Amino acid sequence: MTLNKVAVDKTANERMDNQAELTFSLNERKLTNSKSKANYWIAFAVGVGLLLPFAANTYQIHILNLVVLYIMLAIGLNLTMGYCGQLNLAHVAFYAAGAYTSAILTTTYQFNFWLALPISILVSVFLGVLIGLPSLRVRTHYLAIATLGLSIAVNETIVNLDTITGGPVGITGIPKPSFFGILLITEYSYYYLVFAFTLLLFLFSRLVVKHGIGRSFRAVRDDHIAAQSLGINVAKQQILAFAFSGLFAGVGGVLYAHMLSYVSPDTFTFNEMMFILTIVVIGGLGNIYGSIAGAVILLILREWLLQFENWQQVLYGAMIVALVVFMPGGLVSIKSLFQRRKKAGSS
Amino acid sequence: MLDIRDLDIYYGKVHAVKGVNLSVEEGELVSILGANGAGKTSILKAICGITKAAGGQIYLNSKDILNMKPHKLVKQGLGYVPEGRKIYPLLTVKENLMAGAYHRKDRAGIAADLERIYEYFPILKTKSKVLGGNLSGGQQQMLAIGRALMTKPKFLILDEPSMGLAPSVVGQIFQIIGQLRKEGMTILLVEQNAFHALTISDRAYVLETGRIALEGSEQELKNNNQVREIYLGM
Amino acid sequence: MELLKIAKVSREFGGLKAIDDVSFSVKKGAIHGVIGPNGSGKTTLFNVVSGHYKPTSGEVWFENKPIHKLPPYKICRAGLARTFQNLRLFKQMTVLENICAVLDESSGVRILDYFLFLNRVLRIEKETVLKAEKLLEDFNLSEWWNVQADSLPYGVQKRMEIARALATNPKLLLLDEPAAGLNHTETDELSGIIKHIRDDLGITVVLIEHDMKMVMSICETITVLNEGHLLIEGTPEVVSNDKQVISAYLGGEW
Amino acid sequence: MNGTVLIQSLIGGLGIGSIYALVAIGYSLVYRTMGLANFAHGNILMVGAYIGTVFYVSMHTNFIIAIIISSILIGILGMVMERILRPLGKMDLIYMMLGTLGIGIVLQNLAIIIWGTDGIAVQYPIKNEPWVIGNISISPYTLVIICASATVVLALQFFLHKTKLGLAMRSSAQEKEMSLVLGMNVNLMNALTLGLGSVLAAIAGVMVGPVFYVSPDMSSSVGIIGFAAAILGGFGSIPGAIIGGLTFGVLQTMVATQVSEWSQVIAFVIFVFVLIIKPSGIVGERVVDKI
Repeated sequence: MTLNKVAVDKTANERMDNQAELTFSLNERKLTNSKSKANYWIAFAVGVGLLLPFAANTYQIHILNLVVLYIMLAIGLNLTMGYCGQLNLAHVAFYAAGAYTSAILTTTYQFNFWLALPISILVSVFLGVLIGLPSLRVRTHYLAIATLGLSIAVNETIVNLDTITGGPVGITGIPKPSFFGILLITEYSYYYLVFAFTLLLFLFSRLVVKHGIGRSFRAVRDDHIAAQSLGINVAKQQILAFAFSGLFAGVGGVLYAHMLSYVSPDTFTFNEMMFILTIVVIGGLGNIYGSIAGAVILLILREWLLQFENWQQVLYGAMIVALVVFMPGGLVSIKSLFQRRKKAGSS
Repeated sequence: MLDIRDLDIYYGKVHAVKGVNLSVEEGELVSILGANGAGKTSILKAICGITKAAGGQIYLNSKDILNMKPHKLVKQGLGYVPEGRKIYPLLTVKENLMAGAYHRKDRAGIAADLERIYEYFPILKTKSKVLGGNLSGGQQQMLAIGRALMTKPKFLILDEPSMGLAPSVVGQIFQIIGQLRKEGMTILLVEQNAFHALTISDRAYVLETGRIALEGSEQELKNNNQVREIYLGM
Repeated sequence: MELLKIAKVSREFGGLKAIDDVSFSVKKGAIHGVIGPNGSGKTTLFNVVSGHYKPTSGEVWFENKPIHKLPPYKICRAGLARTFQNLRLFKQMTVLENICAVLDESSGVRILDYFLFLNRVLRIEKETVLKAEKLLEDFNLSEWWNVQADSLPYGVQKRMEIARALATNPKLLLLDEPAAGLNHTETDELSGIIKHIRDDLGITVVLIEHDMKMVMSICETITVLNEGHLLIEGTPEVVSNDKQVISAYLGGEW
Repeated sequence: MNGTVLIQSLIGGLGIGSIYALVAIGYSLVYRTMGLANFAHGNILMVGAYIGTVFYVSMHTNFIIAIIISSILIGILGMVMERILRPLGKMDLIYMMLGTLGIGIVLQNLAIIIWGTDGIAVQYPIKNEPWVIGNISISPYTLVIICASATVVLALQFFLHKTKLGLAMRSSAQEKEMSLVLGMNVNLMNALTLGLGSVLAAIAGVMVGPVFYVSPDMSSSVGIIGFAAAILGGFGSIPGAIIGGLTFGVLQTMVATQVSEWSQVIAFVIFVFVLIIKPSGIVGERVVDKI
C-alpha cells in the first residue's frame, strides 16, 4: 500500500505531490487534447448550420427550423432525465407554458417579443420547479405518472381557461419578432434566431454537464442515497434539473409560438411529450450530442414516413420498437453495438 | 457423478475461469475454496446453466449438461442453494418450499419431503405462513437449503452458505450440511470460510484467480502451509 | 473528548425495535469498533447516525451539537462521512468523477457562474481535479482514474468508496463492514489504510465489522450490540473475554 | 351535494371504478413480474374493446362469448408482446417504457386504419332501464359491471394463490435466476403474465363499451387513468390496484357532478397530493430505502 509510505516523512509527501502534479498534467493534456478536437467539430457544425438555409427550399427550411427547435427541447429533457435521472413527463407542459405566456403577452397585451421572452421563460421555469416538487417525495414510475398527470392537468387548464387562452381553438396572429429593426418574417430569417438560441443553450448545457452541476446530477442519478451521505443536496439538484427542463422548454415554447404565429392545446399533448422523449432515448440518455443526432434523425424519419399516408404512424411505432430493442443505448452506442455483435458471434 | 473438464468462462473480456478440471464422486462432499473473485461462483453458475461457458464440458451422471437450458436441469437431480440465498421475499415460507417442488408431480412424495424439511428446520414449520422476506438471515439460509431439498436432488450445490451469518448460525448450517452428507447426498460446496468447509469435506479444490491451485483431501489441505497462509489466515 | 455521542437511541420498523435504547460515545481520535451478530442493529445504528433514518426516540450529538434532526447531507457537511455495507458507488461515472462529484460540494462554484459563462467554472474545475488527483494518489488509485466505477475490481471499488468518503473532508468516518468480501492480503491492506486515516489524517474512525481478527487488532474500544441492545463496551481484551459476548455472539460451541 | 346525488354518483363511480380497477390490476401484474410499466396497456384495452364489439355488434354473438373471444385473442397479443420486448428485460425502465409505447402507437394506428376514428355505439347486453328507489335511480348495467369485475378479481386471486402455475408466476416475478434453476420457464411465465394482464384489459374494454363509445380515444382516457389508479393504490399490489381504481372512479364522478370540465384536472391534482403524502401509494408499503 503506498499510503503507508506516504505517512512516513515529509519528503515522501512532497514526492507524492510532485507525482500528483505529474499525473494531473498528463490527464490535463489528454483532456485539453480532446477538448480542442471537440471545439473544432463544434465550430464546423456551427458553420454548416449557418450555411444550411442557403441550400434549403421553403419546405426544407421549415423542417430545419423544427430540427433546431427540437434539439433545444431534447437537450433540456436530457438534462433532467438522462443526467439527473428524473422521469420527467411534464416537459411538454413547460413547453406549453412558454408558448402560451408569450402568445398571450404579445397578442392580448401587445408586449414586445423581447420583453415577453424573459417573462415567459420565468413562467415556465417556475412551472418546472412547481411540477418538480413531487420529485422530492416520489421516484421512478410514481414520478413519471405524477408529472404526466400534472402535464395533462396543465393542458386541460389551457382548454378550460378559454377567455384567456382561446380554449381548444388556441391563439392566432402571434407577431413575428424583430431583431435590431429587422423583422424576422420569413422562415429563413427566423431560422437564425432559433439557431442562435439553440447554440447558446447547447454551449450552456455543455458547460453544465462537463463540470460540477453535471457531476452532481449524475451522482444523484446513479445513487441518491450515497449522494446524500456525501454532502450533496439531492433535493436542490433535482429541483435544479426540473428548472433546466423549464428553461429549455420555455425558450423552445416561445420560439415555437412566434415561428408558427399560432398556438393551440393540440400541440402540447402526450404524443408530443413522447416524441421528445423518443428523441432523447434514441439519441442516447446522458449524452447531449446524442440528443442532437436524435432530433435530426427522428424529424427526418417523421417527414419521410409521410409518404406512407395511413401507415405512417404504424411504421413510426414499429421503428421505435425496433430501435429500442436493437439499439438500447441510443445512437451514441452504435460503436459498442458492433463490439457486442462481434462478441456474441465469437462465443 | 459430476465431471468438469477444461471449463472456460469469460465475463466480457475477463477470463474468470481458466481450464478448470473438477470431479465429484457419488456420496462425496467436495469443497471449492478460494478468495473473492477466484471464480468459485462462476463455476457453480455454469453447472446450473445460468452462466454460459466459453469452452469445456460438464457431465452430470455421464450426461452432458453444458448446453442444457437451466429450467430443464432440475430434472437431472440438481439442487442449488445460491449465493445470497435468493429466497422469494413475497412468498410465504411454505410457498417458497413448494416452489422448490414445482417440477415434481408426486403429491405424496412432496408432502413427505415437506414434513422431512420441517423436521430438519423446526423454525420453518413455526414460521410457515410468514413471508420469506421477513425471516432473519440464518432462517433464510435454512429456507434456501430446504427449498433446494424440495427439488428432491441427487446432487446438491451450495454457494457460500455461511456468508453474512453470525458464527453460531454458521455452525448450525454446517452441522446440517454434514448431516445431509451422512444421509448419502452428494454435495459440492463453495466457501470462503475455509476452516469450516474443510472440517466437513472429503476433498477440496483451492481456486486462485480462475485456476485450480491445489487439490487434496481434508487432511492434506489443512496441513499444507500454502493454504494455511493464504486461505486459512492462521 | 467526546466527538460522537449516541444517547438512548431507539429505532422501530413497524413495531419491531431494530435498536433499543442504545447509548455510547466515541472519543476523538479513536478507532472504535461496533460488533454484534447479524440483525443486532449495527447498520441501523449507522443509518440513524448518518441521518438516513430518523431515530424513533433518543438523540445523536456530534461535536456537542445535536444532529439527529438534520438531513443526511447536512450531517455530512458537519463532518461525518460514511461508507456502505453494499457498495454504493456512482456506477456510471469514472473514479475521478466519483471523487470530483464530492469535492464539487465545497468548491464554491455558483449556479450563476454557469449562466454567465464565467471562467471561474473552469478555474475551479482545475483545482477540483488537482485535489481529486492527490486523493487518488494517496489511495493508490491513480491508475484507475479514468475507469468507470462499476467495472473496477471489487477490492478497488471498496478502496475508492473510502477515498470518496474522505473527499468530504470529515472529522469522523463510519465504515460499514469494510472488510466484507476482501481476502486476507486485502484485509491487511485495509487495516493499514484505517490506521493511516486515523494516525496521519487525524480522522476518528468507527467501524462495523464481522472479521473479528481485524476488529480486535485495530480497535481501541469495542461496542457490542445484541438484538438491538447494547451488550457491553470495552477494550478488545475485555470484550473478547466476556462470557455474555461469547455466548451471545459466538454461540455455545466456541 | 345532497344525499341523493352523493349516493348516485358513488354507485356510478364504483361502476367505472371497477373498470379502472381491472385495468390497474393489469398494469400491476405486469409491473410486478417484468418491472415494466406497460404504456401499451390502454391501446390493448381499446383493441380488445373493438374485437369484442365486432363480434357482439356486427356478428351478433352473445355478449359473454364476445368477451371470451376478445380475451383469447388479446391474451395471445399480450404474449407476442412479451416476446418482442424480451430483450429489454434487463434495461432501464425508460427503454421499456418507450418499447411499450412504440407497440401502443402501432396498435392505435392499426385500429384507426381498420375501424376508423368515429367510434361505435354499443347496445347494452341487458335491459338497462334504471331502477328507481326513492329518489335514487341506478343503472342495472353498473351493478353488472361491479359484480362481473368482482368475479374476475376473485378468479384471478384463486388462480395466483391456489394453483401451481400461479405460484410459478409469482415466483418468477421475484427471483428470475432462482426460478429458472427450480425448473420454471421464466420467459413463459412472463408471457403468461403479460397475456393475463392483457386479458383483464380486454374484459374491461368490452364491458365498458356500452357505457362509453368504443373508439380509439379509449386508449388514452382509460389507459392513463388506469395507470394512475395502479400507482395511487401502490404499484405492483393487486389490492392496491382495486382501491386505486375505485378511488379514481368515485373521485372523478363526484367532481364531474360539480364542475364537469375540471374533473380531470382536479382528479390528477388530488392524485399528486396523495402521492406526496404517501409516496408509495395507498396500500404500498412504505419504502424504507435498503441501505
